[in-house]
Amino acid sequence: MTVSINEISASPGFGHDLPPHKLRDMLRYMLLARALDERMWVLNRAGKAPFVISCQGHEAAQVGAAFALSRGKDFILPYYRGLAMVLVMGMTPTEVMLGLFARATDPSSGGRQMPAHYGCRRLKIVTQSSPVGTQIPHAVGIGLAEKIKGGDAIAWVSFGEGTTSQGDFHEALNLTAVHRLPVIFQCENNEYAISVHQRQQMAVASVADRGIAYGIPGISVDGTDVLAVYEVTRRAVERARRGDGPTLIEARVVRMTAHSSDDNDRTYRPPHEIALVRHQDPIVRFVAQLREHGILSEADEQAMRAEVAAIVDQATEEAERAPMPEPETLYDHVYAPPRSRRHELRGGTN
Amino acid sequence: MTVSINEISASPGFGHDLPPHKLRDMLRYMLLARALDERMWVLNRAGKAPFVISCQGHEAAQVGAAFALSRGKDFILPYYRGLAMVLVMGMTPTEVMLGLFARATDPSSGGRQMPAHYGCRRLKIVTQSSPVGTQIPHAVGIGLAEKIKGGDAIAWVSFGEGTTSQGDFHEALNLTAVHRLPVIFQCENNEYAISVHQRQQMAVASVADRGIAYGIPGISVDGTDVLAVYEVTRRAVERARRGDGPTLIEARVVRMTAHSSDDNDRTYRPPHEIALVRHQDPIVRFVAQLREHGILSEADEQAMRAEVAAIVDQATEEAERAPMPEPETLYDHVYAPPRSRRHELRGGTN
Amino acid sequence: MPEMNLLEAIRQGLDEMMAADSRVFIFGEDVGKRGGVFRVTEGLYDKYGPMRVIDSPLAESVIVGACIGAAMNDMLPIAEIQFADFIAPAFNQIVQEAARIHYRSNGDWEVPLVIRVPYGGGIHGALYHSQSVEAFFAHVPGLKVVTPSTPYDAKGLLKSAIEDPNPVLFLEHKKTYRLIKGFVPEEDYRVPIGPADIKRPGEDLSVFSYGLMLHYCLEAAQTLAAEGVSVEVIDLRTLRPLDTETILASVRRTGKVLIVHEDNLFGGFGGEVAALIAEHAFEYLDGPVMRIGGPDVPAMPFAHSLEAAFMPSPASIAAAMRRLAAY
Amino acid sequence: MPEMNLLEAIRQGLDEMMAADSRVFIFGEDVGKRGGVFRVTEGLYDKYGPMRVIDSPLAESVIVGACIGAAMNDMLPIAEIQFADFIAPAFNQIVQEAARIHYRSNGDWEVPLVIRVPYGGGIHGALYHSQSVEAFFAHVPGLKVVTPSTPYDAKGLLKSAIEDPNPVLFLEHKKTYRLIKGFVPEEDYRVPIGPADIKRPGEDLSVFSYGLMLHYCLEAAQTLAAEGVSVEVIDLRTLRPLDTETILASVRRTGKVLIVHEDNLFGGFGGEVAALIAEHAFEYLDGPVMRIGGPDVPAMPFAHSLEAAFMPSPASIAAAMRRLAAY
Ligand SMILES: Cc1ncc(C[n+]2csc(CCOP(=O)(O)OP(=O)(O)O)c2C)c(N)n1
Ligand SMILES: Cc1ncc(C[n+]2csc(CCOP(=O)(O)OP(=O)(O)O)c2C)c(N)n1
Ligand SMILES: [Mg+2]
Ligand SMILES: [Mg+2]
Repeated sequence: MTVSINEISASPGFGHDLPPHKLRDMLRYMLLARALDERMWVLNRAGKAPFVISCQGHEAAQVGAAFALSRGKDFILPYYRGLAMVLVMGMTPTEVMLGLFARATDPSSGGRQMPAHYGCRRLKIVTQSSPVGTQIPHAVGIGLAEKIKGGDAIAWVSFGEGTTSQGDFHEALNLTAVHRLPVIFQCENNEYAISVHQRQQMAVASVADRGIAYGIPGISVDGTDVLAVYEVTRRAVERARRGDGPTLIEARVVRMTAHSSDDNDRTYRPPHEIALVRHQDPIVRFVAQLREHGILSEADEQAMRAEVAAIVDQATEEAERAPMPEPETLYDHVYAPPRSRRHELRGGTN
Repeated sequence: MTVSINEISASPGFGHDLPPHKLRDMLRYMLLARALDERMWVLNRAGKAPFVISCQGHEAAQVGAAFALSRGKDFILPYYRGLAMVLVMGMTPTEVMLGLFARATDPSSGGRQMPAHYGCRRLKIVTQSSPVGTQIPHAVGIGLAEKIKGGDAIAWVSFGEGTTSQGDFHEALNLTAVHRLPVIFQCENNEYAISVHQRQQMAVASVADRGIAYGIPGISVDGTDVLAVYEVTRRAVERARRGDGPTLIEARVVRMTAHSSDDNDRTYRPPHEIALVRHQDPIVRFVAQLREHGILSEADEQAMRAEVAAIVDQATEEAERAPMPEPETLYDHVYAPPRSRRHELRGGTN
Repeated sequence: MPEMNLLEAIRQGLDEMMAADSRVFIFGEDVGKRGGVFRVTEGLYDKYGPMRVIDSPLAESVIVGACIGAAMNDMLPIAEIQFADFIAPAFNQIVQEAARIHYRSNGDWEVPLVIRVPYGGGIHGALYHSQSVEAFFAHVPGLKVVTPSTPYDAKGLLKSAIEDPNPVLFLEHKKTYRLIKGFVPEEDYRVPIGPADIKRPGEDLSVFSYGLMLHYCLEAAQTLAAEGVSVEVIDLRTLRPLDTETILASVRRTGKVLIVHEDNLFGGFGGEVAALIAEHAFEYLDGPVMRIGGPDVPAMPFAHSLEAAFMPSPASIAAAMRRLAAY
Repeated sequence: MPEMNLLEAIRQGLDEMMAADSRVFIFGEDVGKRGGVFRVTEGLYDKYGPMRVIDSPLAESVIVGACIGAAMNDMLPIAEIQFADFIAPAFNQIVQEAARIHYRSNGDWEVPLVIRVPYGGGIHGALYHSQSVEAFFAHVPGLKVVTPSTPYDAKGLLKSAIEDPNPVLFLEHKKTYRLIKGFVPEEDYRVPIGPADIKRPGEDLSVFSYGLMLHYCLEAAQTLAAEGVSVEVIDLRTLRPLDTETILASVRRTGKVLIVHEDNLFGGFGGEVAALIAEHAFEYLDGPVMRIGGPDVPAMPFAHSLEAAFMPSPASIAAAMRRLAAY
């Protein structure tokens, strides 16, 4: 059931069904995510942002997937490296920076959570926590609800390869398979869980192999190839909407930074590997592809980079100016009030 | 990696390396387990035993495995259907009945646990609880300790197919594979978890398929064929002692009774299936095989059954006569006392 | 008003809510054809079908986790944990997820989830089918914890729990299922989550309890009445949010306190009740704040002799009442 | 006597015990080459190798579960849970297995297991890297729960924990790791599990605390001393089994009680301490049994403004002391 990337690459011409402006849009989101992420590290080094955890190296895996999903309709449960995903889904750079600075108007948590714990009900980005893997059962429950209601939204959930060691991963995939629920599981395999290499994490070469245990198709794809990820996700989306059930996608990515700003990966990662990672940059790769196919001129690229830099500047400034949460708000939202939007019974005789 | 039973049956002549007296011994344990189990139901109906949970239909899977293990050396973690396994490992019928009656001298728990929660340190039967699946990580830890110490004991652990849905199953198998630990996982698949059929439990046909997710060989075997189970377990034991790591064995068995004496399986099991189960009795099958190969005469069988019946009578009487735990003992053994056998530091300079 | 036992009252509550709102569904082990191992959901599978009364795989973490997801996708899920003893695998999903989602999203997301949990002992369930788990969860902000002890309260609180936009742990004492009977109105009603209930008014001492022990306390109060001591018995009913006002008001009147639960004493829920009283009604106290709880052993053993030694009894409760009255 | 911080004292304790007994090994996430995310195990991987300092998969249930198994196969495992907030997936293995194995086997099996757990906030860790979890586990018979607050105690208690034949939850407050320094003897010593420690003797009121808050209490006591109030500060050190005698003896002397912890108040550990006092030292009380705890919100937020609002402070503790002294 494991489908290799070669098979995917053998599909229709470059860009699949995507017109050139969409392809450029993809690149734009990748550049935006990267620029925001890099800025966060700068702010961290400058003592302005206490914590950063990166998307760098994962952008293609997320943008590729995002372009195959239906924004505002499908539910997204992206783990803490999901910056590029939430940008495509509609979170603004300013909103992202409000989270970094823990401002009152941070849409994810109002400054309550660490940065990169995304959530926004309006955008169907489901609130994320820190304990890894807990979001996977939530995605399954969203799919179950959809099946009960007869809807056709999909739940897309992401997590690292280390997280597949958690029991919740197993329980969730198993349940999804039993009911053929519309869920897409994207494992972003960057070979490390903080300092623990995949070899210490599992005895299989590919997370996609884990699908077989549940009767779920497992597909391993080069996650630095945005179009390959787009294509496998598009097929998974089709499958899910048809009612044929879930897909497990392993996107092989690179972690281009330390685990987080609290980590120092030179204590466990060989220097040559750290050097190598730079050569697997998904953005460099996509730029080259677009250039080669005449979809992106040098001038286009420069303009795009300039635009993105300006956006990041503006987002940073806006977010820095925003107010901190008031201390008294500590006590807000412990419980949802009765008679909230979910309260009234619907239908029936009561 | 899934090996079907056909391949196993293609191995050396009947009985493999087992001499006739061992084969008869196997049958004897199966008959003993069955007779004890049946007596428990009689005692339950008579109001003398408040709770029974059966091994009936699982005897071959356990006796086959037990004969491939090294008694007193290997660690056994048998779930609540493991009566035949613990008998082979040295628990006496009287001891089993002491557990049924919750007597003070019950070796498993002194009457503290429900019947069939076996344990006995002397016999290396590791104490079992009711939450399903928790024993699987323990088996892995025993294997890990063995590897650290450089020993060559094996941990054998059993559980039902329903239990493979638990996160602990997944986490345990994964860890075992990473370190190639000497553990044998025996899933006794009787197609039901109380009332929930395997179809509702998982979307795969065989639990053996789950091995692939970890890089563990998964073998499905007819668990009503004692010799087939013996042979796959023997190979798994060899593999583990060689240091090649774990094996996942699915023994396909039948649940010949309701889930327990608190259950009524006619509420969820079709009548024809209940009728059919009787025809898959592993004991009937093994008797026929032994008869066919001239290893067991009709008289042998009669004698064996008579012997077993007498043992069960005696065990029941002895156990019934044994005293109940004294109420004050409620407070014993909450904590192990300091300076117990594990207390003294070993080696080193301290 | 028909009389029924506590189990039937819960079943009726489930049935009426499922009929009233198509978003309500039940998810748990053996809840379908089998109708649950205690028969609480009996008949609902036939009535509402396999997509609203769903047999889950044997995996408590995903039972709760999937219900959280469904709740965030506009459903009103009811998770059943087969025995309280088996809720531990779902601890992460309940405590770190269900309880914190509303808070961590700054009020953006809600988890309208009910987790039904049969708990408690005295039913010969041994170490792993007798446990009380309320202390673990009543400590967790973001959760509500409900412990009905009569059929009327059980049905009324269940409906409130299903309508509540927050995660509610609904604890059903197994021994009360068939033992405790009472009248339940034909018409629709609610018992609100929060308020305690004075099950027996009295003047000399205040006794706080819930679940099975509430009934033992009532029995003991009856005994004491014959001895001329007037005992007020208050059913806490909801442990979180706790009705501190009713508790303190009673203590201010009687000046003497006994708290009773089946769960082991040390670190149990009674400590919180005692602490609130010792801080906020200190000046009214005429005697030590007494507690009765299960013994501090890991769990309730199987053997009759040991189980009996574990369970607080109407007699041991009456004895404590007497000591307190005499203080 | 060398001075060191609490983290170094723990590391030294681990090192010496590993050197002393080949059965001791460490199992947890990133404990190997990385030396743990807090660097507690730094250097041990190089010294003892990959079979005694083992990087586990990212799976807390099997971290604890496998250590239980290893403990039953004659080893002395030390499990590390990376943050207390992530102990929830292991709740089942800790509470239902580790804590109950000795009891359920009628004393036949033992689980000599230490679970090291960095906990607590004030380190800008947000909702999921700041939690206190002691109340959940101190309620569980069969477990021991230890909360050292000084380098001396940390090292001495760690050694006792490793030698204890029972499962011990060893809670290390993250903010004390580098903040709290103290002298630690060169020679081998133990601090026994159980006894509380009077960290500052006093006459007017008794304050009970542990972990980071203990230090805030000492600071506040210092302030009060300048105001002429003599505060006794007792470090509980072990929460289970609790040193009830030392607690009650102090209360009998001072008649006034303040209990302080960082964990949220309702259902927190302080309730048990207050309840014990309100029952067993009632006659000696000269004022309400006061408690200070974290606010009852799901967890400690990230924003500085909110984190500061959450944490009890030396000032808020001193204020409570003043009120109590004036009572
Ligand atoms: C339950 C739990 N345990 C431990 C942690 C600490 N932790 C945070 S991220 C991480 C590694 C995650 O690795 P992986 O799943 O591969 O994702 P990656 O960061 O590599 O993208 C760990 C151990 C956690 N957040 N949750
Ligand atoms: C964690 C947990 N959840 C629920 C139960 C209740 N329960 C006891 S046995 C059982 C079914 C087990 O099925 P399976 O693993 O297939 O074993 P079988 O009884 O069929 O041999 C259930 C749900 C339990 N013991 N533990
Ligand atoms: Mg990773
Ligand atoms: Mg089964």
